[in-house]
Amino acid sequence: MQTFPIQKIIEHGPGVKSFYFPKTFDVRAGQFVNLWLPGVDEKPFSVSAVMGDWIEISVKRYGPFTTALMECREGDYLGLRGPFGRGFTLQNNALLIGGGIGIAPLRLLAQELNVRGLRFVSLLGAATAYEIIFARDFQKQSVCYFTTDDGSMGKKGLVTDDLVDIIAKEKIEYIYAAGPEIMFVKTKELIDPLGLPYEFCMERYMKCGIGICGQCVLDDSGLRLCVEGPVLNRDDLKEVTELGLLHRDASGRRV
Amino acid sequence: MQTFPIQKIIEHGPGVKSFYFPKTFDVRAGQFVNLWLPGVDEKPFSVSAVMGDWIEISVKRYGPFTTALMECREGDYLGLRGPFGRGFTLQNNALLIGGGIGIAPLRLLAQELNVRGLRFVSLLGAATAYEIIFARDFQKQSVCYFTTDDGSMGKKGLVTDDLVDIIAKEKIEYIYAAGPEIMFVKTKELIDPLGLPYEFCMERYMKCGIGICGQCVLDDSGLRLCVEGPVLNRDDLKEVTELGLLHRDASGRRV
Amino acid sequence: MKTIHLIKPDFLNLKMDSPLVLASGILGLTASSMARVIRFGAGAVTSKSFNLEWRKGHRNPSIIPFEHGLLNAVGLSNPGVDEMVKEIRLFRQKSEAPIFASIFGRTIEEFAEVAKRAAEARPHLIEVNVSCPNVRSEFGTPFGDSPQDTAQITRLVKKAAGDIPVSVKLGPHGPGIGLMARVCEENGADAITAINTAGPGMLIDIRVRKPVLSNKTGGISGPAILPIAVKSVYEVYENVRIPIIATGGVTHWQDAVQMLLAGATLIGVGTAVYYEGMEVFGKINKGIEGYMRENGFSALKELRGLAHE
Amino acid sequence: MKTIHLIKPDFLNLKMDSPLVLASGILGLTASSMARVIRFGAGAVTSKSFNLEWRKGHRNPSIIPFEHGLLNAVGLSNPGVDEMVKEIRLFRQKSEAPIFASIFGRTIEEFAEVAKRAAEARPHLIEVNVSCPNVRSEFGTPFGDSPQDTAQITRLVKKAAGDIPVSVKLGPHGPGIGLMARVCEENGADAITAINTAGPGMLIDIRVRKPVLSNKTGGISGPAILPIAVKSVYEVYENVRIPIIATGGVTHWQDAVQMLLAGATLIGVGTAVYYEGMEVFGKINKGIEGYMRENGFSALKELRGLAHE
Ligand SMILES: Cc1cc2nc3c(=O)[nH]c(=O)nc-3n(C[C@H](O)[C@H](O)[C@H](O)COP(=O)(O)OP(=O)(O)OC[C@H]3O[C@@H](n4cnc5c(N)ncnc54)[C@H](O)[C@@H]3O)c2cc1C
Ligand SMILES: Cc1cc2nc3c(=O)[nH]c(=O)nc-3n(C[C@H](O)[C@H](O)[C@H](O)COP(=O)(O)OP(=O)(O)OC[C@H]3O[C@@H](n4cnc5c(N)ncnc54)[C@H](O)[C@@H]3O)c2cc1C
Ligand SMILES: Cc1cc2nc3c(=O)[nH]c(=O)nc-3n(C[C@H](O)[C@H](O)[C@H](O)COP(=O)(O)O)c2cc1C
Ligand SMILES: Cc1cc2nc3c(=O)[nH]c(=O)nc-3n(C[C@H](O)[C@H](O)[C@H](O)COP(=O)(O)O)c2cc1C
Ligand code: FES
Ligand code: FES
Repeated sequence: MQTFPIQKIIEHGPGVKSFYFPKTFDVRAGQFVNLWLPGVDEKPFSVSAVMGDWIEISVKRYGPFTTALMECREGDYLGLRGPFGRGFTLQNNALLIGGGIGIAPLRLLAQELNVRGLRFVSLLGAATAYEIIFARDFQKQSVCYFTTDDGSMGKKGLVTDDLVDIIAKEKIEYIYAAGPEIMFVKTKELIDPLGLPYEFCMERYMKCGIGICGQCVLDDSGLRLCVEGPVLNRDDLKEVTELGLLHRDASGRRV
Repeated sequence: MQTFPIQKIIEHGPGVKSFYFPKTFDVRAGQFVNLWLPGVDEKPFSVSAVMGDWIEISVKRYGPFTTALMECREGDYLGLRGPFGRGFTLQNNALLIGGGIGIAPLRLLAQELNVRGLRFVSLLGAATAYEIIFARDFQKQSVCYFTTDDGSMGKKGLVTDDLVDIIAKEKIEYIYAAGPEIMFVKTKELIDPLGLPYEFCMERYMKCGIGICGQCVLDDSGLRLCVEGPVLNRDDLKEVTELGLLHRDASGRRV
Repeated sequence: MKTIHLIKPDFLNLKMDSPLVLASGILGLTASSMARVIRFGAGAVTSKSFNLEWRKGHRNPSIIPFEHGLLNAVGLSNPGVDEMVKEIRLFRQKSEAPIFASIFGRTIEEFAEVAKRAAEARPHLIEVNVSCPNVRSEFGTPFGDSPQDTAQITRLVKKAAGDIPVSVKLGPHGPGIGLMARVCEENGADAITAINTAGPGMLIDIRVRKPVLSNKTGGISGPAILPIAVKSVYEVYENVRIPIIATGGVTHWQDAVQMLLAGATLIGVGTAVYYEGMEVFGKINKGIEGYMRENGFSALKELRGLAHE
Repeated sequence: MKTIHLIKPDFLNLKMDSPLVLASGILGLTASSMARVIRFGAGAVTSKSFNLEWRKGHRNPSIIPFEHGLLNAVGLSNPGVDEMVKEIRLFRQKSEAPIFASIFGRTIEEFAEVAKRAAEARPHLIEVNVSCPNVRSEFGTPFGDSPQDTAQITRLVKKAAGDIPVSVKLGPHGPGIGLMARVCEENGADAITAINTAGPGMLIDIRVRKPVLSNKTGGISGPAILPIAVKSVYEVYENVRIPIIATGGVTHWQDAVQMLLAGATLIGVGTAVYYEGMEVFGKINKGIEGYMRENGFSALKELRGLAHE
């Protein structure tokens, strides 16, 4: 375990922040790191951008860990290890579907697609405007569609509402999605009939992050989300029977 | 510890043999390896030559270990680790003084000097003719002077008898010596007044070969023969007060 | 995985294609996970250790790598016997390879109860974890440090397990693993699993100035402990006649061969999955087979304990 | 070695320029050898453990490297108290740095006798090695595994040593190093040295099919045991108020800082000499000093035990 000081913090709005750490390894969009808050816990977070010598991690407050994280100040030392897992492959004419803090890994993906000159369209939804983090950056790089639960930005409603129309209109050939599990289920229902290939960046409770504890293994494939994921493609997901169903908690029970 | 099969054995005469092992590391003249005879013991031996993919080790029977070694056959597996220690530096117009099995490290030194085109003269002595191992190879590479205790080869007498004359006659500028300790004492007495630089390849009881047990450390210098030696030069030896005096046995006692 | 005839072990009449067993606590929570390990070449799998009620275990960080191995203090987190019985049954539907149910208890009586419940799922072996070093603060000294407790647990579990064979998993420290193995054998154990993690150890972060593991200390596994494991297996072999599941630090095929020469019948592989990936099972299988061919061995049992001669 | 003010330890009123102590058994046979270690930056040295009569110890191989540390079964070879008293005296003439005399006995009484004889040479500390794991076949279980024996040895040595302070050197295994440290403190020990080698372990050569060490098993030292040593020091610190000479696996300055944070007053360095050469002492000194400057510490004692807060 290595520890690093927080270089900078950006607050997007109440309970949504980006943290910057020294970059000590190469990382690809979709890969994640484990953040250790001494005395609190250790949890996985996607790298949301690489900016020169820094990496960016973007966090939304949910429970005890992210609440403690919100209280951290610049200069505080946090444990950071990784990068773990496999990232996204890079494809042309893709649609990036992000829900809530799931937008984080898509931000780095957008950077990478952009550098390679690959065309993409962004479809980002959240509860409210400020949760669509770095919306302006997405707008600079791509055609964007926004949705919010409260209508404070883009269309009022769910990110999946106009999905099929956008795919047709924008001549989309590939789908990337990151967000809450229910969004994957919806997305899958809508795009499977279209026969489009896709990659989902998923989340599960994790312990080791290095493929040995078995905590993040998906029924029925036996795939370890921390090693063979967190980005799974259509073929991987064919064997995953637990999508949108029960997950395992720290004890390994389905909850 | 790695073990290797004996590739070949040459018998020079009763109780004097050369053994060939696969070469798995680079080695310089003066460096040594530890040979492990399973069930018996482990002892240090100079590498006496490098021949293509093999290294050669030349041994004279003294006590239990070398007696057991004499019984080994081609194909037997022996432990071999190294190379340990520092080797000889390579100088021009040198005299190689070898006593008994001390000739072994000088053989590799002769190879190395020869490859570099450096001139040297050999002065080799032993109890009897066959103990001057590979005499013909030395003769091919250099002017040679031989002495034996029984007069069976070269002049009858000790290797140091004509040392000063040979140095003058052959315009020697550097001395290398390997052999019994008494030979070093004699040699040092004779050459110190001449102000010639020299390197001696010495022996002490060794345990670890890696510089931690302290068994081979020389009074008063504190030098570890297995790391800073086994080749010591004039400066090193200035601080060594135990030359020709008591050594330490396995317990660390002076005997 | 193609069946390699040479490396079929002879362990309690179980049909196995490889002497390699997935060690307990590694990828052993679900049937899906364990079945995947078999596809990569393991001969059998061991479930995560479970007891009656589910347990969250220790907070993260609970598993951290250091330069020479892993430290873990998972704290015996597990979903409880009900859930695990389901997973074991499911595994038996999915795979023909044997599955070993690893059990523990907070009390001696709980061991027997869990064994009885576990037996319902018909695992091929019940492995009794009396040696977890990571729940000391909660449970006190491991039962495996006491010959009396271990004897009693072995007897009770053996009875509760009925016709299912029982292996007792011992730690490397405590009052002599040779003695403990004898105690287990005398009380009916059909096999010994040696060893659990070593140490325990601690790592302190020098910036934050705190122990990294939430539990502060954790058991050590992986390459650092191989010599301790080899020594333990050697010692157990000198003390009992029942077979040994040799576990601890096995990462390369040469390590596995050391274990066989020390006296192993099966070889547990855990942390190596971190260092070598899932491919580690196939690689070790191939290495053992190559060694056997090169040295003229035609069955694993010919190697067993050779280092004792 | 230039004196670095920042890293002067406060240990039993001894004058030392560095908290690093050469560990027993490493380069500690002669005054010349130990004086050279001081020149490379150690703050004090510990002699090889000695008893009344000289001992040859085990045959070679007695010290073998494996990938993550060393295995050794030197078997307490030593030239005996007469010879070592001479060397300690000689060291005191050569160097102003403190020298610790490491002693052992085959019987409890021998410990006291050796201590008395060793005291004649006026070492700055007598270190009592009750924890060598490599003479088990000869002496049976180490005295350090028994609280009673350790208590008695501590009392007797303390008496025999007169005004010379006494540190008891404990192993990592046995009945709890915290408990053992308390026993030593209660019986008069002035310091605790923790730890001796871990394990023991064994390595088997797969061609020759035999254990490599002539003694078959050997204690493990070096990087592999650092987490065990850190944990032991942390535990001792929680149990006693006397200072700790923290030893085991310290190879880099970061390891030394971990030991200080765990509760060390001095830090033993042994096997690191193999990995990093004699320069290791200077390198660790510099690293600790840099860490202290960077983090605003002005004395070693400010770091001591910080990981406990
Ligand atoms: C590969 C991977 C990448 C991740 N990347 C990020 C990231 O970039 N940014 C980020 O903020 N988080 C990310 N997470 C999630 C993160 O690890 C934490 O689980 C999350 O931040 C909540 O932690 P907590 O301890 O604060 O809350 P918890 O105590 O774990 O949860 C509190 C409550 O919120 C619910 N909850 C927890 N997480 C979510 C969620 N993701 N969506 C909806 N409900 C949830 C829980 O069910 C619980 O009821 C990622 C997770 C994984 C596995
Ligand atoms: C760096 C180094 C390089 C060496 N290289 C070689 C080498 O190339 N070839 C080789 O044969 N040996 C070499 N030796 C010596 C070798 O390690 C053994 O010590 C030696 O072979 C005797 O071992 P033994 O167990 O058979 O006899 P031991 O039981 O050790 O000795 C038996 C008797 O012979 C005496 N004796 C032992 N060694 C010597 C000696 N070298 N000269 C005179 N008397 C001795 C002993 O004092 C004892 O009385 C080297 C030693 C060192 C330290
Ligand atoms: C993360 C982790 C969790 C473990 N959990 C258990 C467990 O639940 N029950 C058990 O008997 N052993 C457990 N162990 C110990 C292993 O089964 C094995 O005995 C030990 O790790 C040594 O083998 P290895 O070096 O191959 O990993 C665990 C080990 C690790 C690394
Ligand atoms: C070759 C060797 C010999 C040792 N001999 C002794 C000894 O005589 N007395 C003793 O108390 N400890 C002895 N030890 C143990 C060390 O003093 C030290 O406690 C241990 O090696 C852990 O520290 P390290 O990892 O820095 O080497 C020896 C260790 C080694 C490697
Ligand atoms: S989190 Fe442990 S296997 Fe994925
Ligand atoms: S033989 Fe051990 S220090 Fe040289």
